[in-house]
Amino acid sequence: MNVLFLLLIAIVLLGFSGVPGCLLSARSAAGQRVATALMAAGSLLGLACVAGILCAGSAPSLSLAWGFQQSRFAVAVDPLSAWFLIPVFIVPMLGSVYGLGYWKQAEHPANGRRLGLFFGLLAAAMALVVIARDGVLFLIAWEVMALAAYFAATAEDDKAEVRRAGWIYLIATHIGTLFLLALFALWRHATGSFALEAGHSFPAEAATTLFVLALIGFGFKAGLMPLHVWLPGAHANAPSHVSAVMSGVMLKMGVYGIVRMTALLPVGAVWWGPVLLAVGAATSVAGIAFAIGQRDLKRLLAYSSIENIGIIAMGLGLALLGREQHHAEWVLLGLGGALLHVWNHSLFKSLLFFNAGAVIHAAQTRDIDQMGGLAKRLPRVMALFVVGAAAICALPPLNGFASEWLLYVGLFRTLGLGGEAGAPAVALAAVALAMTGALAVACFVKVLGAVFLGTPRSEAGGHAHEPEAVMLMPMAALACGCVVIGLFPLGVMPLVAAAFQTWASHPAPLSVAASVPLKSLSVAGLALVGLAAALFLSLKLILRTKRVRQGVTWDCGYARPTGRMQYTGSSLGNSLVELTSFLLWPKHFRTALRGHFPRPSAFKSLVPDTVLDRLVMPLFRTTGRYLPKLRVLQQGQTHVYVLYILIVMIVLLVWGGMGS
Amino acid sequence: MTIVNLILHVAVLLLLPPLLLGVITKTKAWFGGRVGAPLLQPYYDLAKLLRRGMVLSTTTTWVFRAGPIITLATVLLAGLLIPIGGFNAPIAFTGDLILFAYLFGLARFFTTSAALDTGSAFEGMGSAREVTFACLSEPALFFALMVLAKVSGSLTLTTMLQGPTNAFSADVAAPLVLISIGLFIVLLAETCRIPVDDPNTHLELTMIHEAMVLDHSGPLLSVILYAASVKLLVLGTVLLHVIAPFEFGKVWLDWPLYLVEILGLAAIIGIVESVMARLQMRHVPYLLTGALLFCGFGFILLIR
Amino acid sequence: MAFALIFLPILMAALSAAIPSNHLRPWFLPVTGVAHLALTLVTLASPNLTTSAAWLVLDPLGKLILLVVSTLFCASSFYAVGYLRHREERPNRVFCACLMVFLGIMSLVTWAHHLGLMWVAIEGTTLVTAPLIYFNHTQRSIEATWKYLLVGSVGIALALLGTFFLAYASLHTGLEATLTLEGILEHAPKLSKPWLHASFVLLLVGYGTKMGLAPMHSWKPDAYGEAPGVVGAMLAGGVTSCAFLALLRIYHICFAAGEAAYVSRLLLFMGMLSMAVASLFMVGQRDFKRMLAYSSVEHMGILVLGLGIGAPALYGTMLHVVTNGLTKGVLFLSAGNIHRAYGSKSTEQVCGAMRRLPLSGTLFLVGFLAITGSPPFGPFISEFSILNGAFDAGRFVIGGFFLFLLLVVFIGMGATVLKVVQGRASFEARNTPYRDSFLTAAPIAILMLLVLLVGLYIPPPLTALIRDAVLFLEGQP
Amino acid sequence: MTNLLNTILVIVLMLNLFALGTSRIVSVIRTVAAQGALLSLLPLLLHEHLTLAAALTVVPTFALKGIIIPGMMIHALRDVKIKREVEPLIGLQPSVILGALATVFALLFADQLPLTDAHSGALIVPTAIATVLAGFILLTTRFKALTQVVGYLVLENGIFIFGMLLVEAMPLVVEMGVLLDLFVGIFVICIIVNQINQAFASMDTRRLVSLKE
Repeated sequence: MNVLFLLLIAIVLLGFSGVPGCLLSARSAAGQRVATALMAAGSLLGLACVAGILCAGSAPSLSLAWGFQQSRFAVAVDPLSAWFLIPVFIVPMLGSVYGLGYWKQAEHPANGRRLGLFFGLLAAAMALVVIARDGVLFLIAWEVMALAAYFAATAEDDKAEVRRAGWIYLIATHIGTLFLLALFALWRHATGSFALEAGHSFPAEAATTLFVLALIGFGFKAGLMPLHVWLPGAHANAPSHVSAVMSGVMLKMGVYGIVRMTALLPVGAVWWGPVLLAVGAATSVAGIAFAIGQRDLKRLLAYSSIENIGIIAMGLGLALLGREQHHAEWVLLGLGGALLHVWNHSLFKSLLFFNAGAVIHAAQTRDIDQMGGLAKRLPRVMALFVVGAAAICALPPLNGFASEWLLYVGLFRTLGLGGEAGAPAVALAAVALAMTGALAVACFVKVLGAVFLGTPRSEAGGHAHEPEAVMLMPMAALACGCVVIGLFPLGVMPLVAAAFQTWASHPAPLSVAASVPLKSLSVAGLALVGLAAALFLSLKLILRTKRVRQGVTWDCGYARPTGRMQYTGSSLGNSLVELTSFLLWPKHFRTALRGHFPRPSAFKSLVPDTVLDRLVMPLFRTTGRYLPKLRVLQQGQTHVYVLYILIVMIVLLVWGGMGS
Repeated sequence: MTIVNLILHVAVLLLLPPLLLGVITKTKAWFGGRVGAPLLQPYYDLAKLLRRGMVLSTTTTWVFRAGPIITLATVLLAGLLIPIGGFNAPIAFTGDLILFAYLFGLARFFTTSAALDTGSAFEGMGSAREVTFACLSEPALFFALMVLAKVSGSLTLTTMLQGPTNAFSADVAAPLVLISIGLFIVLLAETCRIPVDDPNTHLELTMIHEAMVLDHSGPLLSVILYAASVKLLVLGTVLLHVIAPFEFGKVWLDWPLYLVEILGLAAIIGIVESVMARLQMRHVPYLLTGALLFCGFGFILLIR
Repeated sequence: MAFALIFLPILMAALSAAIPSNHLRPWFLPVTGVAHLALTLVTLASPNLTTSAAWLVLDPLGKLILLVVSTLFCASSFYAVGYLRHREERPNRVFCACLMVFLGIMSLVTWAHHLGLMWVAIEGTTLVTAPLIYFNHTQRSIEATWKYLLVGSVGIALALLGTFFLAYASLHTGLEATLTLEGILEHAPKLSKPWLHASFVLLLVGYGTKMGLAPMHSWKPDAYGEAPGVVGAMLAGGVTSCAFLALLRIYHICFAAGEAAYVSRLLLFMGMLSMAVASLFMVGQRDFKRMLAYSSVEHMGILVLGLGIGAPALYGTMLHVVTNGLTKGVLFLSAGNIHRAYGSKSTEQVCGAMRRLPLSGTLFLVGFLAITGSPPFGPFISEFSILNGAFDAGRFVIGGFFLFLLLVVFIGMGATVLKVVQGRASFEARNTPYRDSFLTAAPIAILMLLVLLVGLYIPPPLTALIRDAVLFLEGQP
Repeated sequence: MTNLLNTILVIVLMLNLFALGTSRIVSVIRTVAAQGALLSLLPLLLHEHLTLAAALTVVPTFALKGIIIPGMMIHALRDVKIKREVEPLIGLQPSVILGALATVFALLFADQLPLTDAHSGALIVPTAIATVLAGFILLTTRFKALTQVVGYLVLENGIFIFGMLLVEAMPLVVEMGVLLDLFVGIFVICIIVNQINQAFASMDTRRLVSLKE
């Protein structure tokens, strides 16, 4: 019995998890429970299969004939696939559990069943994408994934903004798909079949074309700048557990595509790596800069996803460069950092979106500047959020730091230490990474402070309440993941080595552990934790004998402080927004103060997406305005229509020529 | 021998820092023509604060208390990562320089959060400035680290900092000079000294660090002050390794040498503080950008 | 067998015209449809039934088109019963009769191996469909019918002239003039080139008018827009396929005459032009039935383009005839339901169809995704094969342009479709009497399932049929 | 024989121009009727010896083109108020000139197409093309539904002329098919024309522009 059949069964379970619900009434919670149970069953089965495959160290594959020319139903699981399968099975499962509390069927009779259906379909399609080894199968799985995500994200399609965001997403993903059509058609043209197997040799320009097509086609899904236009809106307007899956896993499918194609293509031109590095660096810095400017909590998280994708892209770029210049260590560290960051991001970004869901549920708004003081109401959520935020800022000793650390070391290696050859210019990426880190800290301090700390800025925040257990448990699980990977990154390195072998098509000459002392990193991390704990205890001891009084915050003698006097998130980020205004082009709305007794004045600032709102949208609007001018060609005059026939006949006769 | 060094290292790291503050204030007083507080005044202050009780704002949560603690923990760990005097750091491994840099990030994260926890607008301003300026000083620091790594051919702080024996060979001298200027500015910014920030003023609107700790009192405040001084020592030591890489290789000579150097650095800082005025807040980014450029040029110069 | 397939519907038409009951008459349609489909399948299954007379031969191409037409009619006939239920107030004698005669004539087209006979049949389709378009007897429907007839007749007249040219092309080379396919193919290489070229242009323009290639497509949006959904489905899936079959015949002859290069140049031009014009007119289209008409123009363009690319793309083109026909059925029938429910076909009034008509609305949306070539639906496979063909033929620019136009179409069509299906229906729209019934929804769902099936797994018999058709075109039966 | 044939064909060309030149709808119809009647005699000239087949072709053609269809049109015209084609898209003179140009073009174009010896020298092909073009001109420059139908009729006449080249070689069935088809086509169109007339109380196709982009 091939383990792949089990895996396919698991995928089918995921895919059909929402179906029973559709047969039940619109308000029965049973359907949702069944869906979650099926998701859990499928995911656990899938994880078991992956674990089995990894332990056996085998790479099972399966190939059946089906209806299309030069195409087979071919699936396989190699370490790369396994690596990406694991988040695919974990996050959606947690998401559906979270959904039990967040999107109760009884409260959403209009779209609950539909959401459940497409949520499962999305998970299944992503799993299929990762194991597909045939162009057509891949495309089918890919598009099912994209469409399922669309329908899940536009669950509330009675809201105009949701429709708009969904439409932009749909266009973007379709453009991506068309590029992939070209990609696989060319692949077939070059290799003679749709089978996605390595070891073909291409003419240089063919390989380059394929690489560029893959970069653009998958870049749209992954959200590389400037192809990210769909991302913020879609993530902001989707239900939070859908956003979590989209951001945590679906973006990684784009990454997977790039990884897979680069693995399939032979060692390419020298500029591939640097290009990817540059794009990644730009994406990460710009992404986080935009994130700081946002007021919408989920838009902010979406932009930070773009940033993380940029970091992953840097890792891949380094790996490509290393492969091209035969520096196994660069490949190892770049690829390892990128892959590990794929996992890490799916952990902490899902965690953060779950948090955001709980917060929005409590505060009834997505506007950060309306929140505040939620720490008192949602202490557990806040604690989990701190973990997620610290992790996404790559702060030690959490998982984000582990992956970025690998990447840093890899980038520093390109300096060419100890006389070995290097590409020092590449190391500049490390500086971009550092800047990203600093900006990320600013960004998430802003969120933490404006959302959870201080005092409530609005009524709704006043009587928010802690979410129920089904919503907290998934968050807790993800937070544990962040901590464990952060403290013991060495544990996952064997998988990285295996993935390296698949990608570079030769075993890793040296293990990651040999290349970088991950053990010492764990030691340092534990030391830090120990130190902090010790200090905490000693402070407790000291304070036990002291008397601790409660009082109002010192406000420089101001008599009656109110919540609205606090520093808002926007003002917190403002100085940075101004610093990067050449990139962000923030919009300010202020009413000037006039006279001795000026009327009440207001100030508002927002950061629109430069690419979407200043480039793409105007372009679409203009074309939309001028294309209809062609309608004059069809004014309903029959004789004009007949004239067209005459003209085209004469043109064809003359242009075609008599050829006698 | 290493045991002795280890003990000395920890002892210096734990005990010396407040003295630096003392030296700085003494220098400033001397410039101001005053007698000034005794050199050991900071120790007395810390002791006094530890004995006091404290006031907690009703709006605060555990984050408020976690801020100082974690800051102290991080700077102490950072202190264990760098070599003090001529001796290896207690914790040294390839890539520890990145951990070193990110420990300050962690500290920043919690300090600023703790400040925001009070819900006071002034502390908000303080945090905003802190995180903003860090976005410029962090890349500068990384440029400097890259230069050191390239020069020393190692990714371990110990080797990197003790490395530049050939520091005065022509091809690396210029970069090292440039980054040491940059590092000095970063040092001033990170430890909130004039011209970036003034640790003595209490005009909230114009401050960075002091604005963030307005509400901390008693033991917590003492932790904060102590942590700040440790940070000063750590960064100062790094700077010293770059600008004055002298060593005799003998314990009984190198430790005193180090003490002289670090106190001298403190004195220099004191002088700077005395002769300069604090910059306008909106000019600080230019200064830090300058630091960034110094370090950047140093790097470019090195790899060209 | 030919006579059975051709005259059974006509006979049924006569019967249905005979009986008085406006309520029972529609049931003749499904009966005819099922019987015809059954006969068709029998014919396809048994090779010895494919020759009924010298001029009536069912070759693989004919089989393919016959299958599409018969399937589509069978599904539409059940839908028609449901539709006419809602239109009890209108006498439907002419409607039912014409619909069935229409089926008979289309069968004749697929069987005809004599170009003259085929031409007569296609002209016949024009005439019997006129009353169908005129079903509503409104001023708009008169206008649509008038344009359909006049433009169509002019086109068909040119086709006749082209046919004569072709005959003369054989006559000129001293052979006896013939219009039987075998006769011409036999001497194809000897045909006089100038006459052949001229006749090809005339036939391309003539039958292109029936297919609705731009810029001869002008009647299409009017006719499709005003005709009942079921008629639109039969026009877009049936007539166009028949006209395309006619074009295939000519292509076949020119291919055999070694004129492939000349032919493909014109075909590529017309295909690109049609796709471009269609996509431009789709952008910002408010009337969703007219939008479907333009989508039909676009897909005729794709077919012609595939033909123009030549041998590598023929498989995809043949497959696309099937997938396009079926998907168009889904779209027009569901659009008909939505039109009925809202009493309007403008996106200003129509929105929230997925809530108002869960079945029809969803099917309309899915149909849109299918027709724009999203996996895993049938049209994706066919369009993708055409793209592969283009690349194999070394026409990379054409391939890229093809993809770009597909994108424009997707954007233009999607904007309209999403306006229709998403959102909340207005109060009065929610209170119109129309509801999805089994008869008006099930046939669409079945067609949709077929489209999906073709996308996921093409049944071997179909593959074989298409392969035969391709081989037949390439002249190696 | 060929001379007689050519004379007839020249007359046909003249009739085209006349049809283009006159404004009274009735006279246009009459002109086309005459043209049709004249054409229906062609088979007799083309066949060396008069066959039954040829006769069979002639009679219905004459009936259709000469009598029935014009009759229907005049019948349709009877209950319309307007009697003349008010301002065509381009004036009468220009359309005549256009017709002349079309004839020239036809002559030039016909040279591209090689003829069998049997037909060489005959003006059949140019006349056919010229007539087709004349039909197109009528269709594109006139606004009255009826006039456009007449244009269509002229178009068909042109095709019929070309059919003469094949009349002996081709099986009769096609000819019959053509005529039948032409008859039915015009028949249906006339019905619609009547409908238009009732619905719009006019035959001006410029009123039929409610369906457009």
